[in-house]
Amino acid sequence: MLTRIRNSPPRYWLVVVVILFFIGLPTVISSFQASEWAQVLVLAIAIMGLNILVGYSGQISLGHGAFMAIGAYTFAILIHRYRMNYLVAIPLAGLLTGGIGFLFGVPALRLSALYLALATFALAVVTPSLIKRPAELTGGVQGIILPPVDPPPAAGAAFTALTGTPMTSDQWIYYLTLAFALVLFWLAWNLVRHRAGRAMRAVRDGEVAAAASGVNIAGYKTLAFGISALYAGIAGALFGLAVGFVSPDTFPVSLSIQLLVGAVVGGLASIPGPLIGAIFAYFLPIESNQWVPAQTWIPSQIASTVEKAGPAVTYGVVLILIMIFAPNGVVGLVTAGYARLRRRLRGAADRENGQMPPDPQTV
Amino acid sequence: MALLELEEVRAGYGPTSVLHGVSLSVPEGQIVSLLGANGAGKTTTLRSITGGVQWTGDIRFAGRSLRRMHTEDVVRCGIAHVPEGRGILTELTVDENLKLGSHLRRDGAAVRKDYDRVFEYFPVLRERRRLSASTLSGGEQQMLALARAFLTKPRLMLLDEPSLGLAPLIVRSIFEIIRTINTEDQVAVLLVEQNARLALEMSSEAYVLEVGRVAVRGSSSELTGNDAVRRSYLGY
Amino acid sequence: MQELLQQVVSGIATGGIFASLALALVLIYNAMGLVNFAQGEMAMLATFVALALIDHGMNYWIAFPVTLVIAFAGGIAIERVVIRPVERAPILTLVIVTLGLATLINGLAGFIFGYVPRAFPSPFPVQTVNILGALASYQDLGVIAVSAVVLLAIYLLLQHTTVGLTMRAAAHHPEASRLLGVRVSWMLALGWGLASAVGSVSGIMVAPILLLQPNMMQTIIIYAFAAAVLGGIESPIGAVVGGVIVGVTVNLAGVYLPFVGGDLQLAVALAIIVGVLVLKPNGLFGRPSVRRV
Amino acid sequence: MTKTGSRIAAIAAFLVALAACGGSSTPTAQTDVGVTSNSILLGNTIAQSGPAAAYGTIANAENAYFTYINNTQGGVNGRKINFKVLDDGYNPANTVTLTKQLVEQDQVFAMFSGLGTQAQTAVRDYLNSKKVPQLFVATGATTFMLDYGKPSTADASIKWNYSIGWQPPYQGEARIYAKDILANHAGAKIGVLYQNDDYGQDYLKGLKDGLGSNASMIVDAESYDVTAASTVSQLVKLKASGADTLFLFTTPGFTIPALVTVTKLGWAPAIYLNSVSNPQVYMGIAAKNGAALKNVTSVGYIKDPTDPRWASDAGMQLYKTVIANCTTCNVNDGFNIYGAAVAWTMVDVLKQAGSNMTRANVVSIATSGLNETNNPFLLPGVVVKTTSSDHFPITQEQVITWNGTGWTLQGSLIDERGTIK
Repeated sequence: MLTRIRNSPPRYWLVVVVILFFIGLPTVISSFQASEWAQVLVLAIAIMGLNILVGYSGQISLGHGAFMAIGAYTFAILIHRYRMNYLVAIPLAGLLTGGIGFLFGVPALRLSALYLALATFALAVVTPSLIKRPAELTGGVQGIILPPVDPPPAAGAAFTALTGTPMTSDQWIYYLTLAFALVLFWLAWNLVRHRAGRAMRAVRDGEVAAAASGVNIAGYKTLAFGISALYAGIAGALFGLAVGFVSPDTFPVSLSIQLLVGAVVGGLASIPGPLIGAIFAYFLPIESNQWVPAQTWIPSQIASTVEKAGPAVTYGVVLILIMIFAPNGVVGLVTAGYARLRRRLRGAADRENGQMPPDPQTV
Repeated sequence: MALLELEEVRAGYGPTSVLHGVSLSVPEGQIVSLLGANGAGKTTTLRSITGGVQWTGDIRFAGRSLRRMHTEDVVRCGIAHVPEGRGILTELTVDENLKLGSHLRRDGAAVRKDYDRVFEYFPVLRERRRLSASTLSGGEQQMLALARAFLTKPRLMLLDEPSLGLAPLIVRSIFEIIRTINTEDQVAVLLVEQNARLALEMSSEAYVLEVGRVAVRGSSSELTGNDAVRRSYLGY
Repeated sequence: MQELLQQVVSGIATGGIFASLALALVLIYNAMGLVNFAQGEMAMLATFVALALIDHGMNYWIAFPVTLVIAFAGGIAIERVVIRPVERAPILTLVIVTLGLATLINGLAGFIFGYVPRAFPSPFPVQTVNILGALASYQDLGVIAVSAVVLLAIYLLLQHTTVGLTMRAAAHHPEASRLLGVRVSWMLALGWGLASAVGSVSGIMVAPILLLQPNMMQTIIIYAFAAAVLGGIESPIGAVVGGVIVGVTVNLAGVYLPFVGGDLQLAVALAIIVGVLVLKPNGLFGRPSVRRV
Repeated sequence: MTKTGSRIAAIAAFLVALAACGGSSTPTAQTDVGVTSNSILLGNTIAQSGPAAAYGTIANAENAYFTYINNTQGGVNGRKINFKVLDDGYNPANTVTLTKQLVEQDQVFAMFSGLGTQAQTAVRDYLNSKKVPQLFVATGATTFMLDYGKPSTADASIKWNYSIGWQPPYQGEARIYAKDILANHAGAKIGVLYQNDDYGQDYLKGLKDGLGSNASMIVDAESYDVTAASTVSQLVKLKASGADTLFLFTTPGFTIPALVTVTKLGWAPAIYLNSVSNPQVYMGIAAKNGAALKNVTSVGYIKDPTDPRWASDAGMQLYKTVIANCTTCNVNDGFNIYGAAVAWTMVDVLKQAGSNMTRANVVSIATSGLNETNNPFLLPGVVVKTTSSDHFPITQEQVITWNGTGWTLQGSLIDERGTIK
C-alpha cells in the first residue's frame, strides 16, 4: 500500500491536498465566508454538469440556469408543501431534474449544436415567466421562503470539538454542499475514464465517425443531457438551501451566462476546471463591485466604470478573450504547460491515462 | 527567365510532408505537363503555387516570390487554378459562375469579347446560362471551369486533371480548346494529368513526379520516345 | 370580427420588427453558418447612436441613413476584431464569443446610457387609418413598409450585384471562391456590416413603441430567432414571412388563448423554435443542408 | 483572511468604547453592534446595475442626505452616519448574500431602505432571526406593514417585528382611487392593465377592496409579464370591453408605451396612473411619443421637484442643497426626493433614540413610536406615524391630475389609515 502511494502520480497528491483544504476551510474563516464558499461549490457542481454536456459530448446549453431553477423549485416545493426532510429532498430534486433533462435531451438530439444553443438560450430567457405561471405550486412571483436549517447534533459536536465555536447553519450547509460536490466530482471523474465517458468524447470529436464505429449517438447525447441536468438539479437544490429563498428573479439569464463563464474559464474538458471556474465566476461580480473601487492603485475612472457597469461587461470581455486565446481555459493552459514541461523533462511524449488533454481545436 | 519557377519546394499537411524539394519551371506561353502516379504530389504542387498549402523553398511568378501570399492575392497576379473537382459553385447559376471569373476585370469591352469566345468554344454554356450549375454534366462542368478560368485573363493556367471522369470524345475537344487558348492568347499552362499520352502530345516539356521528387524531366518528345521512362512511370 | 382584424394588423406590425432583426440573423448565417447572439444588442446600440444624432439636432431622415452607415462600419469592426481570430474555430467557440459580445454590449450600453427608458421619435404620425374596419396606425404601417423596403434592398444587393455574388460565393465555397480572387475573409466582414445595418433598422423601428433602454432587444431577439428559424435559417424571404407569422401568432395567442394570456407570449416563441427545429429543421423556405463528411 | 484580522480589531474597539463611554450626560448610554463613539453604520442593498438600475439613485440620494447631516450637524448626537450600499442587481439571491455580509462581516447597526419586494421578503426571516432592524424598506408591498409582528410562514419561531415599510402601501393608494371613482365617476366602466407580479396584484386587490360591493364596475382586467414584447393585445381587449376608465398598474417601462398605444387605438378613457409611474420625466416621454394624456389622474405624497408651486418652498430648497452632495443624481428625478424624505425619517428616529442607541429601541420607535409631522420633503399635512396597533407609517395621499406639463394637486389629503385589515 505504501509503495503504491509513494509513486502514484503527483496529481493524486494534489487532489488530496485540495480536499483537505476544503474540509479545513470553515475552521479558519467566518461563518459568512463559509456561506460564500458554499455558493462557490454550488456553482462548481452546476458547471461540472455543464462541463459534461459541453466538454464531453460536444453539445452546448446556454440555458443551464433553467435546470438549476427546476432543481431549486422541486426542492423548495418538496420541503414547503410536502414537509420532506431536506436531506432526502436534495437528491430527489436532482433525480427529477435529471429525468427532465433526459426528456429534453430527446428532441435535443435532432438539433445541431448551434440550434441547441439557440433553443436553450430561449429557454433561459423564458424560465422566469414559466415559473410564475403555476402560481399555486411555485408561489408565483413571491417565490418560496425556506426554513433555516440547523446542523445535526453529531456534526455540531464534532465541529465544536475541533474549533471550540458552535457550528452555524451556514457552516453546516457548507459541509453538506462539500459532501455532494466530492461525490459528484468523483462520479464525473470515473464517468470520464469509464466507457460512457470515452463514448461521449467520441460523440464530441466526430459524431459521424463515432456513429460509424457503433457508438449509440442518440443514447449518449441524451445521457449527457440527463447527467448534466442531474448535476444542475442538485446544484439548484443546494442553492435554494443556501439562499433560503427561491423566486423567478433568482434564476435570470445572467445565471446561465455566469455558469458558462465558469465552465469556459475553468476549461471545458477537465475535472478541476469547474472548481477554478466557479471561484472566478462567483467572486467576480462581488469583488468588481466592492474590492476594485477600494483599490487606490486602480485609476478612479476605470474603477468606477467596473463598479457601475456591473458584472456584464467583465463577463463579456472574459468570454471573448478566453475563447480567442485559451479555448481550453485555465486548466487547458496548465495541462498544456504541464504536458510540455513533462515532455521536455522526460523527452518521451507519453500520454497519461484519464486526464487526456484535448487537442486545442475541439472546445 | 521562366514565367513560373519552383525551387526546392517542400510542402505537406501538418506533420506529414508530401513534397521533398520539387524544382520545375514553366516558360512564358508554353504548355508543361506534370505527370506521376497517384499520391506523387501533383495536386500538392499546384496547391502550393496558389497558397492552398504551407510550403518552404521558393516559388517565383514573373520574377516575384509568392512567399506568404494569400490565395486570392496569388490568383490576382494572373494565375488561374482549376482545382481537383473543378470548384464549380453548384448553388449559383452558370452565368453567375462565369461572372465570378470576370468580376475582377475592368476592361468591359474585352470582357464582352471573351464571353463571346467562351460561348463559341462551349455552346452548351450559352444554352444553360440561366440554369443552376448543378444541372451540368461532368464534362459540361469541366467546360464551365475552363471558361471561367479563361475569363480571368490569366498569364498561367494550372489545370488539375481536366480529363478526370470524362468520355474520350469530350476530353479530345477540351484539350483542343486548351491548345487554342494557349496559342491564341499566349497563356502558359501547367497541366497535371493521369492521361500521360495525351498530356505529352500537348506539352512541350514534361516532369514526372515520384513520391514528392522530380524523377525525370525533359522535352515531351524525349519522354515519349524513351521506353524505360514510359514503362515504369507512365504505365503504357 | 373587427377586433380580430385589429389584432392581426397589430400582429403584422410587431412581426415587421421581428422580421428585420431575423433578416440580420439570416445574413450572418449565410455568411458564416453562425447565429449571431449579439444581433439584438448591436441593434440596440445603433439605436442609441441614432438618438444621440437626433438629440444633436440632426433631422430624422438624415440621422437614419447616417446611423445605418455607422452600424455598417461597427459591424465590420466587430468582425475584424472579435470574430476573425476565431473564424475557423468550432461552432461552440463562435457561439460563446457572440454571447460574450452580447453581454459586453448590454453592460456597456447600460453603463454609458443608463437604464431610464427614453423616448425615440417615430417618422410616422400616430393617427390611425381605417383598413377594412381595423384601425392601424401609420406607425404600424410604417414599420411594415420599412421592413419590406429593407428586404427588397437586401434581395437586390445579393441577387443583382457583383458584391452580392461574391458574398454568396464566399459563403457557399470559400476555397473555390479564393481561387477566383474573392477576398473571403473580407466578405465575412461585409456580411457582418450589412447585418449590423439591417439589424439597426429593427432597433430604430421598435424604439418608439418599446422605448429605448439597454434591455429593449432582449426579448425581441428571441422572437427574431423564432422568425428566422420558422422561415428557414438561410432564406431572407423566409425571415420576413417568419417574422410576420410569429408576430401575428404571438399576438393572437396572447389574446385568444387563455393559457398563454399576457405573460407567456415569449413561451410561444420558444415553442415555435423547438417545434420547428424538431419537426422541420429547414423551416418553410430553407434548403435541406447536406453536411459534407 | 485579512478581513478576520480587521474584524477582531473592530470588536476590541467596540468593547473599549462600551466600557469608556460614560462621557455623555445621560446616565447609562447603551449602544449596540455597528455603533461606535462617533459613528453609526447603516447597510443597504439596492439594484444599481441590471434592469432595475433606474431605482439605484435612491440610495445615492439617501447617502447625500446623511452626508448633509454629517457635515452640518456632525451627525446624530455626535455620531456620524456611515451608509454602506451594495448592488444586488435586483436578484434576490444576491440580496441574501450581500445582506449576510453587511450583518455578519461589516456588522451594520441596521438595514435601511432595501429595494424590491422579493429581495426584502427574501431576507426578512434572516434579519428578524438575527434581531437586525430592517427599516423603511423601499417597497409599497402591504405585507411589510400589515403583517408586522406575525410569525414567518416558513418558520413560526421567527416573528416579523424587526421589519417595517415606509411609503404608502399599494393597496392604500388603490383604495384612494376607488374613493375618487365612487365620488366623481359613479357610473364608470373600469378596465385594468396590471403587471402579473405582487406589485400589480397588490394594486388590483386594493382597488377591488376599495370598490367593495360595486367591484363589478371592473369590466375587464388584463395582465402582462415583464418579458412581454408589448401590451398592445391587452389594450385592444380592454378597449373592446367597453371600458371608459383605464387603470394602469404598470411599471414606467410599460406605462409609457401603454399611454401611447391608447391614443394610437383612438381610445380616450379617463386614465388612473399608479404613483410608481407618475414622475414628470416619464410623462414627458409619453407626451413626446404621441400620447394624448387627456384626463389623467394619479396620487402623490411627496413634493414634485418640477412643480413650480414648490419653487420657493423651504423644503425644496433644503432638498436642492442636500442633493448637491450627490454628483450623479438628477435633481428632477422623483426617486431622489423620495430618498431624501425616507432618510429624513431615519435620522429623525436616530435622534429620538438619543443615547439609548440599541437596535431594540430604534425598532420600537420606528415601528410603534413614530409621530413625524414636519418632514420637509412630503406634501404639507402628510404625517409619518406608527403606533403599537397601526404599523403603516404613511397612509395619506392627495389626488393629482395632469395639466399637460405637470401635476396639479386636487382637493385635499385622503387618509386610508386603519382601513387595511
